This record gives sequence, structure tokens and C-alpha cells, in this order.
Amino acid sequence: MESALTPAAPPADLTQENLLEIYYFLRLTRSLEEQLVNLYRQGKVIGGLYRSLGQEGESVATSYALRPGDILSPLIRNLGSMLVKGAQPVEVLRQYMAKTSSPTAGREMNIHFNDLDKGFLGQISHLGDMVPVMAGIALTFKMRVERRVGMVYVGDGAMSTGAFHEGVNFAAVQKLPLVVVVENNGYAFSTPVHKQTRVASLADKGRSYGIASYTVDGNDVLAVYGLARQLIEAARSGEGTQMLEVVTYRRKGHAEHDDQRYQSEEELALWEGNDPIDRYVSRIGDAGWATPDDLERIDSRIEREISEAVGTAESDPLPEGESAIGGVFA
Amino acid sequence: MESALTPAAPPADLTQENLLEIYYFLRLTRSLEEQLVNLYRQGKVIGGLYRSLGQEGESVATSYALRPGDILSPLIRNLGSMLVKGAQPVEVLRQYMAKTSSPTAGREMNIHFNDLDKGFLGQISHLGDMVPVMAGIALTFKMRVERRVGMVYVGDGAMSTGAFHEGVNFAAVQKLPLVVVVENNGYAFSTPVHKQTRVASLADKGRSYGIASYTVDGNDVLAVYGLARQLIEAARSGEGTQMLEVVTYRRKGHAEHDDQRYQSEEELALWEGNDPIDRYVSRIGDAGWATPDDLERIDSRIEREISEAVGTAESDPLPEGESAIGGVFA
Amino acid sequence: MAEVTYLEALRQGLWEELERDENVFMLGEDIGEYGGAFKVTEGFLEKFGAGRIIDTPISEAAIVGAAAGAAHMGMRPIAEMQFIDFISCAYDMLTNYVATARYRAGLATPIVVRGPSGGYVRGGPFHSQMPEAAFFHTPGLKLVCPATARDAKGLIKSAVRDDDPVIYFEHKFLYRRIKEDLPDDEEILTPIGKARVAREGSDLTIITWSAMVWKCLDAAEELASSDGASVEVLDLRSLIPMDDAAILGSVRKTNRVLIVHEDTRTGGIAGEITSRINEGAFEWLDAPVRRVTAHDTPIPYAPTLEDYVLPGADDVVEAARLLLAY
Amino acid sequence: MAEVTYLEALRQGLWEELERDENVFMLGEDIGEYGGAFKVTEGFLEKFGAGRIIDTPISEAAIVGAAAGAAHMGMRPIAEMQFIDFISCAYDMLTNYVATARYRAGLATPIVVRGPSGGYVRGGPFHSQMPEAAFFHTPGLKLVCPATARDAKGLIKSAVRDDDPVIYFEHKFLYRRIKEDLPDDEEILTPIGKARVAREGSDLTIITWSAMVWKCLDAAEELASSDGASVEVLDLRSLIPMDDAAILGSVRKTNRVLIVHEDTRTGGIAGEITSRINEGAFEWLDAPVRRVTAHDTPIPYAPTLEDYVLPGADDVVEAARLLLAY
Ligand SMILES: Cc1ncc(C[n+]2csc(CCOP(=O)(O)OP(=O)(O)O)c2C)c(N)n1
Ligand SMILES: Cc1ncc(C[n+]2csc(CCOP(=O)(O)OP(=O)(O)O)c2C)c(N)n1
Ligand SMILES: [Mg+2]
Ligand SMILES: [Mg+2]
Repeated sequence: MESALTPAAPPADLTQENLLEIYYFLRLTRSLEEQLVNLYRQGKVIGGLYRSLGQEGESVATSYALRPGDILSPLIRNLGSMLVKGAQPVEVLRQYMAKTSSPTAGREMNIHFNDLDKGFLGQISHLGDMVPVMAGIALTFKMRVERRVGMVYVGDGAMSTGAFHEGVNFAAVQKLPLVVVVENNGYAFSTPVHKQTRVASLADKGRSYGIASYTVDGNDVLAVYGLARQLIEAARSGEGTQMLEVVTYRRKGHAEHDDQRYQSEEELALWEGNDPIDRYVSRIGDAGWATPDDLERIDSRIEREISEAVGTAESDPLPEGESAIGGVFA
Repeated sequence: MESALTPAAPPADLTQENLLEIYYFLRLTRSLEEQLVNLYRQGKVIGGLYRSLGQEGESVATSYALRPGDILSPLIRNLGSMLVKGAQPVEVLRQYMAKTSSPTAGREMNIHFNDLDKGFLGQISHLGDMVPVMAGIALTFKMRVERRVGMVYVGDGAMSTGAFHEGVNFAAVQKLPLVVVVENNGYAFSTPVHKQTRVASLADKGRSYGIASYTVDGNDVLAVYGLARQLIEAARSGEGTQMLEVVTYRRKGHAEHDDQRYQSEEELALWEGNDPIDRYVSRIGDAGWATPDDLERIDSRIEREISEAVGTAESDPLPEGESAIGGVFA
Repeated sequence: MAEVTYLEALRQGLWEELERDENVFMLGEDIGEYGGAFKVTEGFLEKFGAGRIIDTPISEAAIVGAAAGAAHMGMRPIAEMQFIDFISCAYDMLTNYVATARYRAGLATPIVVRGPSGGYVRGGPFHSQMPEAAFFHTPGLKLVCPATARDAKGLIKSAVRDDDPVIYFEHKFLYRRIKEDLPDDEEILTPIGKARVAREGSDLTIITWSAMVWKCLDAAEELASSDGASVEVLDLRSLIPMDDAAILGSVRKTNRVLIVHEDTRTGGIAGEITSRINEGAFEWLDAPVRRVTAHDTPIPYAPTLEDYVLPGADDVVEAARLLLAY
Repeated sequence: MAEVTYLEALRQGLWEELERDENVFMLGEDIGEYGGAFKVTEGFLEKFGAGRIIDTPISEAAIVGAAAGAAHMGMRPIAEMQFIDFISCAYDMLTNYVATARYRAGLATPIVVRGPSGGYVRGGPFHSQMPEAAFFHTPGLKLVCPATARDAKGLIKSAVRDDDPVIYFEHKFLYRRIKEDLPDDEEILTPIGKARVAREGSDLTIITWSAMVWKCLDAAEELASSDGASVEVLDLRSLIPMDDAAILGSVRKTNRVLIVHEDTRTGGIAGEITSRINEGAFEWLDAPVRRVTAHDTPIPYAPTLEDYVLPGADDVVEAARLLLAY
């Protein structure tokens, strides 16, 4: 149970191809959300819009460290994790616009959808509830002696829920292959972390369940990747539940309609200067792992993919009213 | 946030009278429960019977460290705490026998009753729920700037509940004058502590809420008293929520009908040799604070009080059926 | 007189009670500096201070439990659920601890638990619930559900003064859609337990509450103009206690009853009302008691789906016609 | 044939399902070495091992949530609540996560949540509940409540095989009081959703379930011998799905209905049944639908009080006479 806050050297198991793919997912996450903002302003997003600006790094890095067959459960700010696990931009767009072609046929919103074959389980809104559920999935891996791992995200705010507590304790005591990613992004809606808990380090909460618990700079993509990989493999090899606190910052409001009155300009500026994508780009550029050309090619690919996806999604119809019925029971 | 497991010297603030009074409550608790066993065997106790054999020391010592005006919330094994706070043996007997004259007029069982003026709030069965409620009482003390303290008991098992987690966190973050007494008695019903949590020391759980957290030998009455007093006064002087783990042992089954198959003979013998009352008697005898005569006088007084109380309680009638109605609303 | 929204009326009611009684305080998530997710408590922190407007961790069970403990000590806490959907996390605390406290232990627990409820706002399955029936079943809780701005104010004030725990379901669809002239110089206190005749009529009684009152009034208007029918609309205003006298009185007058609620059909409160009418006015019934409710599904997100699942004025008209023709 | 108790029948059903399908497993508090608070799982740990009979921490939300997660992966978890009263701690998980999973996300969640329910055992307010109505209201959960040893076995086996989440309310008053001869050589599978005619009759239908079936049979016997009345007793066996056809068929035959349940009156399931009868068989009713239920209070501890609050055979006889004379 040590703690690590220094950026790691680029993990040895990443190829240049991997590094470019990570860039792809980082940029895709941000661009897709920016596109969603446009659609939101045009009134095409039906409900609220939730951004992960500034947190794309940890989402992508933690999920990229998983292997095929592993399952994660994202929260509202883990669009990046879902994309890494194979969710398609067009699915996300359809969800936000409540199209009949969306993965939930218009029944659920935004990124509340799942594909267990690809490896992600959609969340419900009630914070904390996914922790016990993911413990159950990890329990299955253990019972079947499959070398698979579960990963569940939880915010600084969600850690205050009873469900979080019961779920992590359950996983810990059963020694389940589950990695709990704590996203310390400074706020839960308007509530700063120090009003959510009195403890200085959220990783201390993991220690109270008797599980290995680490803290990492959440905006250092490669450091997050390295540590996540280590914990995932520890969980995989029978060392039980692991916790990883990623220290990051929510640069937009809780949702698009939030005026962020409680976040100071200085704080926002500080974290803008600590952008995970900018840092990653410098890092892989400086190290000579990617050329500006490489990145530009990826950027254009993303632009193309998103604009195609928007076209497809927009032209899809809303579901027929009657399709609301059915599917409550098998 | 240190840890103390060595017996303290007799706290300076206890007079000889206090020491004898503590003996009185220890013995009263045990004798009253023994009397309840008799009544239970005679079929006069209506529901189950729950013993605190071996834990009387920590119950009495923690509650004795409170001051008038403080409020505690006992659990099923805290008969001793309630007696210290002024609950009468006859009330307890009436509750167990569901008499109309009982504090709840036969509506609730065993020690589920309260007297806020005397300073105790009765529990409900759902484990963990009293923690948020006591946080609310402590909140009132803080809002009114009263120098009063709340104390809430929680078992090793109850710590796994969501309500415990939410309540302690709430109290911690609001810096409420609440002392959480963790009774680590080895089991929750049949479940040993290591199946309840993976953490080695339950006091570590307190640390994860950022509150001061200590461990003490729960069968050393004076050590418990001393540390409890210290934490109570810390809470009283604005230092916020405190946690005290008392390490003890439940020598009877979960309830009288439990065959204790999961507790080994050796374990039981070991803890019988570590009886808190025996230890206390030796301690105050050896130190010359009490003579055998003093203790015998107290014993006879208790015998008399209990036999009177049994007589009174037994002769009371059950409530009239119709009295079940009413009192749901004001 | 000033024109105020339902939300503003609620806000005024809370404000006035906080001003009136220093034992009243509020606790909930993001209610302080942020003023609440819907801005119901905007400006409260500045006025009443952090000691009485308490931002809490995301812990609904602790919020309700702490409110109960404080209430035992003579305080009058008002707990906000950010959305009423999250009250489910405090279900144990409410039904086992709070609801039983007086009965089992003689403890007064005058708390108010309030929050934005209901659908028609494209909130999806977890921001659209109307979970009144979940608490209707437990003796010891009062349930209040204002339909008008006047009642939003009058009922929150009565709820705060009530000596029992009250769950106050405010309807988020009405927050800014309902506007009403309310007097500035007169205290508004709506008694809990008294229904309101929202429209008088003699051919059919519609029993309803909360946002559905408005849909039923639209339906009654349509039935009057198109069918010449005289429809009475009874706004229950509180579900516990339920105004049996008003219900039975209206049924005995019109002899036909339609119950309309936003909640799902099976296990919804229409069932209880139907029982009470069977027990208390069976001989006056010229037709079966019928109900218009949501379908038995979660509330879906897409507008087309939500509109299909939730009842609308047209559903009310259709059911009323069946009854009128019976 | 062997005579078995209700508890033993349940135990056999669980045992057989664990033997039949390796995806079936159990989790709960003290179910392993101790064999459960009521010894329902006595011997299971030895037979099936700690990998399939899992002792858990005191965490009802986690028990149900973990069961749900495992069920998504193809397992068939059976979660025990030590007393069903503690299911309230998993209310959010059951109603928001489990119940909606298929509808909102197409996820199969075949779990069984079971536990000792009901009163008449001097358990006080928190060990006597029959919280069926708390879950009846949420679309997506099936509710099963066996009255006989045969059904205790047949319904648990069907519940385990059901592709939807099932809450199985076993009645602790019946555990050792009901004994029945069950065949050794024939598999018992009671279909979920089909009511059972516990006694045929033509003058009055009593609709009931769980322990009340026995009280109603006593009452029917009394009414037959003292009043010469022919009373039909319909044991619903499952509340969701509800066997509307059986209910309406019986009502159309007898024209008089009494609904009897152990749960409190207000918000109890009798309301829903009354609505369905109003909607489906109003013209066949010769008398109002009436109900016999518990009073609207928590369940008190003293035998005199509990007996007063809970319905008894005498209450059923009395209400039936009123209806027969109507
Ligand atoms: C049980 C529950 N209570 C309240 C809410 C309302 N709510 C939605 S998000 C949110 C803040 C979450 O903060 P955090 O867990 O830190 O995640 P972040 O938004 O920072 O990613 C709140 C209070 C909820 N979804 N669930
Ligand atoms: C929420 C909840 N779940 C289950 C129970 C049943 N139960 C009663 S006591 C008990 C064990 C409690 O153990 P612990 O907290 O260690 O207290 P102890 O009995 O050892 O004093 C259990 C499981 C309960 N009362 N509440
Ligand atoms: Mg956060
Ligand atoms: Mg214990």
C-alpha cells in the first residue's frame, strides 16, 4: 500500500501504435463532446449534457489498460472509457438524441447503455449502485476461475454513498478481481471535496477496506496507464480488489446548464494549463514517438468519423410511442 | 491518531465512590441478564434474549465517561450503557415481558426504548441506522452551541452497512461532537470479523473518515473509561467526531437460542479467563479501592433490587389489544 | 398581489418558515452556495447562513437520519432530495426509523423531506419518478403533493409546522409553468388533509393530484365544450391523510368516478381510493371506478416514449367518455 | 411420499436447484457454517462448498447488487435476507437497478431474493413485516408468496429458473407449522402467475395468499358449518404476475368478494385487486368489494397487541357474513 505521484516512464508494453491509438481516443472523446455541445445548443440533445473536459486522460488511460474480456462500468464522465471499450460515436449521438436506433431504443439517455460483449456495463443515475453490481460481475470471474477483471469508476462525491461502501467492502472481503477507480475531480456538482469528506487523501478510504490503494496524477496519461495496468494485473493474478485514485479536475460545470459560479477563474486557468491531452501530445512528441503529421492524420480521421456519425444519427427517427411498452419482463 | 492497547492507570477523575458505582453497574448488568435467562427459560420473555456476557465492561465504562446532558444510542448488547444512563431494571424486565407498563407499552421489545431526558435513544433493529440519527442529535448540540456530546455504538458487523458509512462520514465532515464506539466482539451473529472486513484493525475505518480513531482493550474497564473520557472531552471541545474501538468478545451466542457451534471451546475459555468484571474486581481490590465487604454490600443490594423489580414486572398485565391503535400520528 | 411561479411560491414558503422559527433549518446536496439544482434555495445561504443551510455529502440516508435525530431534539429540519428519485436510498431510514418513531417509542419526528418529482420533462428513468406509492404504504408518513402555486406555498408552510414527518412531492414540470397571483399581505397556510374542488361538476368526479390536476382541468374543459358534460375535479392535495369525506361526498353527488394519477398503474394509489369508494359509497356508483395512469414501465427518455407512457389530457377525456356513457 | 414441513420443502427446492444447475449459487448473512438464522440452508455449505454458499458482510444492498451483476453474466444467484424486513436496505438497488435492467438496457437479471416474512411470531416491528406492497408498485419485479409446503418447493424452483428477478416471501409462521406429504419421485414446479383454488365455493370469493390462506380456510370452514355458506378461497400464490383470469372468473361465479391480506390496509395490495375487479367484473358484483387486513400501524410486540393488529380468522368470518348478507 504505497502511494505514487510521480509520472512514470512510458510503460514498456506500449508500442508506438498503442500510443497513437491512445491519442485517437483522447481526441475522439473531446471532439465528440464538443460536437455534442453544438447539438445541445441547437436543441437536438433531449436532456442534459455532461462533459468530461480535462478528465479524458484518466478515462482513456485506465480503460486502455484493461484486456479484452475485462468489463468496466463507466460514470457520466467516462465517455472516453466507453469509446476505448468499443462504444461507437454514432451510438452515443443516438442516445443523446433519443433515437429509435440508439442502443436503448430511446429508453435511456446519454451514455447509459451497455455492451457486455465489448466489455462495458451502463450505469444508472443512483450514485454508488454500480459498485456492488460490478462486485457481482467480478465474483463471477472468480467463481469461474476466469482471468478477467472488473473496473468500476466512482467520483469523490459518490464515495459518500452507502452503496459504494457496501460494494467495495464486499469485493474486498471476497478478494474479487475488481479495480475501483476513484475520480477525484475536485467537485461533486457544486460541492468541493472537503465538504464531502474530512480525509485528506481519498486513497485512504481504500486502505480502510484493507485493499491496496494508490494515488496518481490523473492528467498524466502514461502514469495513469502504468499504474492502472499494474493494479489490473494484480487483481487478475488473485491479489484481490485494488483502488486507484486519479487526481484530476472537472473543467466544465456539472452539466452544460451549470454556471460554475463556485469554481474560481484562477482554479480553472490552472487546470487548463494542466490539460491531459496537451501534456500527452508534448510527451509523445518530445520523446519522438509521434510526429505532428501522425496526429493531424488522426485528427482528420476523427473529424470525418464524427461528421459521418452526426449525419447518420440526426437522420434517424425518434421511436414510435407504442414501442415504450414491452420488455419489462422476459 | 495513535493507538493505545495498554491498560491506563486509574483515571484521576474517578473517586472511590465512582469506582464502586462502576462495579454496581457492571454487576447489575450481568445479574439482570442472568435473571432474564431464568425468565426466558420459564417462557416469560416473549421474544428472543440477547446477552452481553463479557462485554459489560466496555458498555459501562464508555457510558460512565459521559456527562449529564450527553446522549447515547445503545445496541442490543449495551444494556450496561442504558443502566448507567438511568434506565431501570424494572423497565427492562417489563419490555422483555411486553407488559403494558413497559416504557413502550408493549409495542417494542427488549431494550428498544428511550428516554432522551435521561440521555438514551432506543435503537431500531436495522443495523447502522442509529449512526445518522445520532449525527442529527450531535448536529443539534453544535447548532445550539451546547457543550453536549453524542455517543453511538456500532458492532463489527454493523460497520458493513451503508447507513454506518453515510452517518460517520456526515458527522466527520460536519465536525459533530459524536463519539462512535466500535464494539469488536469477534462476531456478527455467526460471522467472524475477517469475513466482515479485510482490514486488520477496525479503527482504520475511522481514519478513512479523517477522524481520530483509537483501539483499546475492551475488557479493561479503567482503560476504556480513560480513553472514552478523553475522546468525549475532545468532541465536547470542538475537535469533532471521534472513534473508539473496544476489543472484546461475545461469550454467549448471538441470542439465547444460538448454539454457538462456530465458537471454539478454547476461544470461549480464553475469554472467560479475561472477564472484564473479574479483572475489574481484582484491579480495584488490589489497589485497595474496595474491600470484599464493599462489593458484597453492592451484590446484595443488586439481588434485592432485581428481585423486587421482577416481582413488580411479573405482576403487571399485558396491554389490552385495542391499545395497539393510536399514536401513529401526533 | 404579485404573480409568482410554483417554484417561487415554494421558495417563499420555505423562506418565511426559516424566518419565523429559528428551529427550522435545511440540509441537502448543493443547496447552499449553488442554491439547489433547481434554484429553490437561491439566496438562502446568504440570508440564513451556513449553520442553517447545510450542504451535505451525497448521502440520502444520512440526510434523512440526521434530520430525524435533530427533529427529536426539537428542531424542524427540511431535507432536500436533489431529485425525489434518490429518496429510494433513504427508504429504510424513512420507513423503518422515521415512520415508526412515534408509534414504537413516542418520539416526535417533525421533518419535511422534499424534492422535485414527476415526469414530462424528458428526464429518463431516474429523474422522472413520482414515488408517492412507495411511501403511501407505510403508516406514519404524511404525503403532500401541491398542484398550484398557492398550495405549493401553503402546504410547505403547513408541512414545516406539522408534528409528523411529511414527504413533500413538488412537481418539477410545474416549477416554472404555473403562475398565480398570491397576496403579499396574508399568510398562506393550506391545511394538510383537505382536498380542494378544482372545478365543480355533477356528472362525473375526477380524483387527482399534483401535475395531473392541470391535465384533468383541460380534459374537463374539453368535455364541457364538446360533450356538454359537467365534470368535477377534486385535487386531493395530500395522500396521507386522505380526505375521504371529500371523495365520498363527490362520488355520492356524481355517481361516476375516474381516478387519474401520473404513477404506474399496478400498485398506484388509485387502487386504495377504489377500495375506499367501494367500502364507502358502493351503492351510489352508477359505473365502475376507473383509472387513468401511467403504463407499467419505467419512464423512458425519448419524448415520444415518455408521452406514450405518461397519461395525457386525451387519455382522461377518453376514459371519462366511457364512464359518462356507461 | 414423505411428510415435510414448509421449511423443509423450501430447503429441498433450493437443494435440488443447486444440484441441477451449477450456475445457481447462494449468498447472504450466516447462511454457510451456521445454516441460516432459520436453518433453511443447514448442510448446504458441506454439500456445495464455500464457493457457492457465500457468507456475506451485513450489506443488503451489496448482496442484491452483487447478485444482479452475477446474474447479468449468466449466473442464477439466490440472495437471502436474514429477515425480509432488512430488504428495505436494498430498496434502491431492487427498484432502480434490478427492476429496470431489462427495460432500460436489455439486461437479464435472473435473481431470487428470499427471506422470512410475516408476523404472528412476536417478532416486534422489525422482524414481522410483510413488505410485498413496497415492491408491488415497481414494474420489473415478480413477487411470489407460497402458502403450502408444496408451493414453497414448487415456487422456489420456478423462481430460480425464472428469467426475471423474483422476490420470494416465505412465511416464517408457516415454516414448521405446515406439514404436507410430498412425492419423492416427482419434480414439483409450480408455475409463477397461476392462482390456486384452495377451496371451492359458490357464495363468496375470498382472495388471499401466504399465511392468510390458512386463516381463510378456517373461516370458510366455520362459515360452512355455522352459516351453511359456500365460500371459495383463492390462493394467489404470486402477486406479480397476478392471475387476473382466476380472480375475475371466481368473482363472476360468486358475485361477492372479500380480499384478505396480512399487510396494513392503506396501500396494501387489496386496493389494486379491487380496482381490477371494478374494471373487469363490476356488473357481476352483488356487493362492494371488501377487505380484511392489518390495521395501519407497525406490528407491535406484545401478543395481545400483535393479535389485535393482524387479521384473524374471526375477522374474516365477520366480514364474510356482512358480504353474504348484503
Ligand atoms: C444517490 C444519488 N444522489 C444524488 C444524485 C445527484 N447527482 C448526480 S451527479 C452528482 C455529483 C456527483 O459527483 P461525483 O461523484 O464527484 O462525480 P463527478 O460528477 O464529479 O464526476 C449528484 C449529487 C445521484 N445521481 N445519486
Ligand atoms: C440491516 C440489518 N441486516 C441484518 C440484521 C440481522 N442481524 C441482527 S444482529 C446481526 C449481527 C450483528 O453483529 P454486530 O454488528 O457485530 O453486533 P453484535 O451482535 O456482535 O453485538 C445481524 C446480522 C439487522 N439487524 N440489520
Ligand atoms: Mg467529482
Ligand atoms: Mg460483533
